[in-house]
Amino acid sequence: MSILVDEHTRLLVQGITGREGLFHATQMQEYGTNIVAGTTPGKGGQVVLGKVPVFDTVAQAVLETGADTSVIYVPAGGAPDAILEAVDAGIGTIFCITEHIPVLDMLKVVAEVDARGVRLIGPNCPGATSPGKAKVGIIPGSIHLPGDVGLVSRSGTLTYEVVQALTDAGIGQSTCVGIGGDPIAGTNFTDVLTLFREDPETHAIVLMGEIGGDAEERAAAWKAEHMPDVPMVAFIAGRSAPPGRRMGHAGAIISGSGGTAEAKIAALEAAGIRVADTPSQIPGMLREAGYRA
Amino acid sequence: MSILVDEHTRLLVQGITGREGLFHATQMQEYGTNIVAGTTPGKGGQVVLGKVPVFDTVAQAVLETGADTSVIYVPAGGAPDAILEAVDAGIGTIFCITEHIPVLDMLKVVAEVDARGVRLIGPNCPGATSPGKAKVGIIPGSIHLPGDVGLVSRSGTLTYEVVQALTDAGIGQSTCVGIGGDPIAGTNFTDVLTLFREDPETHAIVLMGEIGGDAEERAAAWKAEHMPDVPMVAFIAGRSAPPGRRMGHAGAIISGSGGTAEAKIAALEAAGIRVADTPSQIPGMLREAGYRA
Amino acid sequence: MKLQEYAAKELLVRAGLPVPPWSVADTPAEARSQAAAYLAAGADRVVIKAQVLVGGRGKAGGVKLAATADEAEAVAGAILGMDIKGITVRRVLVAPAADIVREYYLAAVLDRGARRIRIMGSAEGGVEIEQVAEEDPDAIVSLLAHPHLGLLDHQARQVAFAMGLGDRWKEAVPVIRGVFAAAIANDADLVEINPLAIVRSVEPDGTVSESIQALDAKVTLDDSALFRHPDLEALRDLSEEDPVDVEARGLGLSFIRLEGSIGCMVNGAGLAMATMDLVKRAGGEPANFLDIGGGAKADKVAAAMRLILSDASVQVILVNIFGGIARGDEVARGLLEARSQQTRDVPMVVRIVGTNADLAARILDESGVGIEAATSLDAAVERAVELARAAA
Amino acid sequence: MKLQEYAAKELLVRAGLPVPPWSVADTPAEARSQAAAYLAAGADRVVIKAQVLVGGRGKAGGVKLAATADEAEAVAGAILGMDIKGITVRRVLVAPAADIVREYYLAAVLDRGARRIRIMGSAEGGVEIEQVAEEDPDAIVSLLAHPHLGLLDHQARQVAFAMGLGDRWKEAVPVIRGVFAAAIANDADLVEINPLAIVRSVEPDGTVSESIQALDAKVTLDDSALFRHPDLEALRDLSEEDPVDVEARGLGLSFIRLEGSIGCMVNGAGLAMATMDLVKRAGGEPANFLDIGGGAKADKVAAAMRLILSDASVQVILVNIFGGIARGDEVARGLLEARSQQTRDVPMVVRIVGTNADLAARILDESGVGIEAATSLDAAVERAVELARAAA
Repeated sequence: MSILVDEHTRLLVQGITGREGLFHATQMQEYGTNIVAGTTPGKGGQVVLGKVPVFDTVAQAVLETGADTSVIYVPAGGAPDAILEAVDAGIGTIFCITEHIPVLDMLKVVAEVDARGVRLIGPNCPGATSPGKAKVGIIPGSIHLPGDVGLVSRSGTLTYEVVQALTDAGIGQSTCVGIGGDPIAGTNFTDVLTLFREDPETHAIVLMGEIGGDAEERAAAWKAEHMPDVPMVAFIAGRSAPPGRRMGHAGAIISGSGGTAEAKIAALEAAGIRVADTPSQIPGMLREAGYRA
Repeated sequence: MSILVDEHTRLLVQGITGREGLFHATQMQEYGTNIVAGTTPGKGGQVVLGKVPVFDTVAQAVLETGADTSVIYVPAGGAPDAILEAVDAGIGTIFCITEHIPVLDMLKVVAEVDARGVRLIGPNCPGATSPGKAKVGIIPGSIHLPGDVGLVSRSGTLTYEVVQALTDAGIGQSTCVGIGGDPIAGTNFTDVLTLFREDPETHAIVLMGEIGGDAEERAAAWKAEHMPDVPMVAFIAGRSAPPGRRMGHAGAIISGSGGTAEAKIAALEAAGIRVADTPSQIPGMLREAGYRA
Repeated sequence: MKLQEYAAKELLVRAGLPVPPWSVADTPAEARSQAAAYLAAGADRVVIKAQVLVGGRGKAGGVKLAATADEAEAVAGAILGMDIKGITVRRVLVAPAADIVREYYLAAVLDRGARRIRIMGSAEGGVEIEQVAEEDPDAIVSLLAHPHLGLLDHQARQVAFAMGLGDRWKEAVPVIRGVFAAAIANDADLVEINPLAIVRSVEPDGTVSESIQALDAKVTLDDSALFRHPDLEALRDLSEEDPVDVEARGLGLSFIRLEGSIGCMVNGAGLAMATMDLVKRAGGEPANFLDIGGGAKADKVAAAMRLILSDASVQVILVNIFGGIARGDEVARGLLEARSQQTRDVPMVVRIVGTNADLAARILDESGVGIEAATSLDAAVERAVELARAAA
Repeated sequence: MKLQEYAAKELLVRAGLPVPPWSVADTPAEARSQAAAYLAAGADRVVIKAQVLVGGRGKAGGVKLAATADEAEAVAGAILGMDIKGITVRRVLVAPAADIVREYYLAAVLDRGARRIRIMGSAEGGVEIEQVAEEDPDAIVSLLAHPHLGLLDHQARQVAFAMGLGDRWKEAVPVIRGVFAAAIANDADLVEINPLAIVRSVEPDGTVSESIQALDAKVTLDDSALFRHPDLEALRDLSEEDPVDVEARGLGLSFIRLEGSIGCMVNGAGLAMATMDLVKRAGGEPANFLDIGGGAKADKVAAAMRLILSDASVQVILVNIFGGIARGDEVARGLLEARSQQTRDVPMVVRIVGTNADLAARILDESGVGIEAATSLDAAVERAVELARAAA
């Protein structure tokens, strides 16, 4: 098994005829992901990637192809509506890759997404890969190895770094999930940990956090309570960040006493989770935490 | 038993220091209703009706008195907010007596009320009385007789007319509920029938409908399916209304083919429900339908 | 409150919707000069449309084309004063006739069951939507706007594509959103454009272009929300209303004049309708619907009584009050006040029960005025019908 | 984007909030004339406040009172040019000093955990709210606005009463709603008024009145939403920003200048922070934070490189690219372009993995330019630190 995406995923790509959408749709299809449809208003009736039908609306795409998961490559101005379009059409799991969506727009979107019981990952996230089964988003497929370590991260390329480190060490992954670094996101660390706990094929966890907010602290507390025996290693980016300066992600602001790397590391260690100093330490620390591939 | 209100009700009166609020609060208290608090912003700290504390906010009132039900006598401009204030404060059952609330305001309010799992009766409704236990709203207390007939009505004074007819005929009521005649209401006929079905002390039903909308038709179908054996009599006001003219209630518009008295009567009779020509026929028809007090 | 087409179009324009020019004429001469202007500006023909708040004016001969100013004047003369379903036409709309390529239907309407605003669109425009709904329901696309977020962009796109406007969806989407926006901005229960049309126009230089235009409009406003749109009250067409209705509205009474001889004064709309139903069942004809409302005071009752009596065909008055918020004694005092000012001797049957009914009975009794009292609704109705028959 | 006090106050005024008059001075002479005007208009004293985007300016001596124009000029002269936590004061705000009866705290702030806008109020104003939260948490009232319906009237009343503004709640409610409205209207993550104060004023005729006034303001805008507020970009205070930061923003790069000697160019904010962390851990000091973003093209990479090199203290450049959306070959080409224009000889350690990393390696290899390649992040960091040490 795995979480969020797998070989049964019927993927819809929203914005499939755009530059980003088409490039990544190609990559996903090459990885073996089952892309059943794409949408771009006004381009309905086209076929891309050899066999993928394009629809004007998500409702039509779902009706005709049974798509159950969508990934969004729509510019920030249209992305909130694209998420809601997927919700209204009955999509159950939505990945929003788009970055720079205004926070106030996301407040409304997540309220609606939650009310409708839909899973949204992102926005501003790299997506998720269940190695050997499906990849949805923009994580390079080549760095993965199938296995039983679940990875969840707020970052993009830092995720790749760690996946590569795991794969190089011969440690495979069940699913790697990038939840995105925006201040308002559909899915947080705890949500993903909850999914991993239910997955019988995930036997260890790697969590990649960063400064800002308190999602890592909450995840640490939840892990200690709900899955105390699962080996877990974490990493927090931003130890060297000067207080009060933004580091690209809106999420990475240190405000007041909370949200510092020190506070997060302390909370994780208090929950019995080892925190690596460098990504390259993670495979070794996983084994020290009791993980056996 | 009874539905919605009874001797355990801890009632809050919103707008208790206003002319209408104070008049009806007095009537309710005299009937024996347990009024635990009132609210009027800026009048916090006062005491009315001998012992009822007034608060500035519903949140304070609930915190200090444990009110679980509220009745609203706030003018139309402030009534939507008053409903939401009760919802936010954790009130479980809200009666809104206020009339002339704009429809668009109510669309937002009912969406929120539903999302929060709160019961709203009204707006523009006369309230509910469980004879001998409690009365909430504006229905005159003197016309009731405790018993086992449940009454639900879209009208105000027409409700009183029928209650009086039942009482005069020696037929007592478990609970009489006026759901209000506005186009958008918190609770519809079917909702109240569902409550009556769960009430072991309600053994027969009287439903007072009127022209406009299709709530009576839906209630008829529901009754036929879910409580076929319960004696029930209905009345539809507006048989003589000329098509296309409003008759006071915004609800009483005949639009197109639907919503006419004929269509409603046909639907009720098709569901095995007898429809009275006059309010005074109702007690006799209840007995003919198998009701025994 | 229903708006005339010309007022409805004004609201569409305010919401940014494309509506061809129009003007309103109260006389054939006005219609003539307006038509002349449109024809001079390049219109092939003009359309003259009766402004009445009932459906089916086209079939009734209330919509005609004219190719010249003379013809426009003649057509307007024929339509003005025409009776359409009991309404006298007092005003016509004049507009250049559109060169219609295709007709569509588009509306935003309050869905009471769903408790949302519903957007409906169809490629089958220009006919009654009820007929389309019956004959070809699949030809209608219909969806519910979000109660908080409104009509979302993707919903507007979905409607546009389903209406068959896919090849001009970027033009259609603002129109669809505009119809919803017009409903929200004006607290309307209904904003209907039928037909919405693709219209062909030829520029002076011979260029032919096509665009979406709203050629007709129906708008119904929520009366309870008029207080926050004081400007919309000015769009009400008083010319079509009974002056008595206008006066009643001023008094805060809900009053509708009907054809019969039994004046009815009741508190509560449901009880008022039921009272009228009983009158009819007993063989009488109600002269009006009148709900005096909840907390009616004596002066309001007296004013209501004067309204009823202003109708010469009223032969008897039936008062049915079930006191709740309304108090019987207040009503009784109002009746006596009205009676004292009454110039015409009309018998009155009064039934007052509920709050302060005893006091009311005493007041009426002690007055010595010949008011017949009844305790049951059935008896009151029966007596009123009997008196009306006697007077006829 | 953080706004200076004077810009934040401008947004409050636009939202209808009561703010006493103020002006902005860049020189002591300007401050003098502004102060003179306020004093002439009846102010007892004026307050001169350093305009800097860091907290604690009061304790640092950046806020002073003056009773005369001379004194105002002297005080402004002392504050202008002052260094407050590394920021040079280039501008002061001048305002009549308020006669404060009582101070409160009021803010609308994005609550990331709750995913709502939170309204916070307190009768303990004028001090840091974090201190109140720690010492007397019950003194803070805090509630979440509805994501769709916004801050409801009853919520504003609840805040007003809980803040102890019950006896003037009708005045306080619009202020509380206004703070929320200002956050929504401007896409602000934070709108903070501290202190909000009841201020006493004396009219020329001797009448004393009290009213609620916003005496200070902090506003932080959502950078992702600036595109829909083009007017707000004008409120940005460029004088306080590093010109390099300004240039980076123009290029769409996320860049922050720091104190060290190792220039960092990384794709992705998380990886960029992690790279800096590793540099520091290895004993080096990063000279900057730089995220070149997802789809960075060669010309953007070259521009980023020029930015890094514009800092004379940079002794070595560390490039760490994990290709995903970004393609290694594009980055490599950008590096070569930058190298070709480079006037200063700074060693470069480059690690490119992921999408098109092979191609990137070949491009760099074939270029013959002395760029050190590294395959592991740890090795790259170690080498960069080593080179920086050698250069020091």
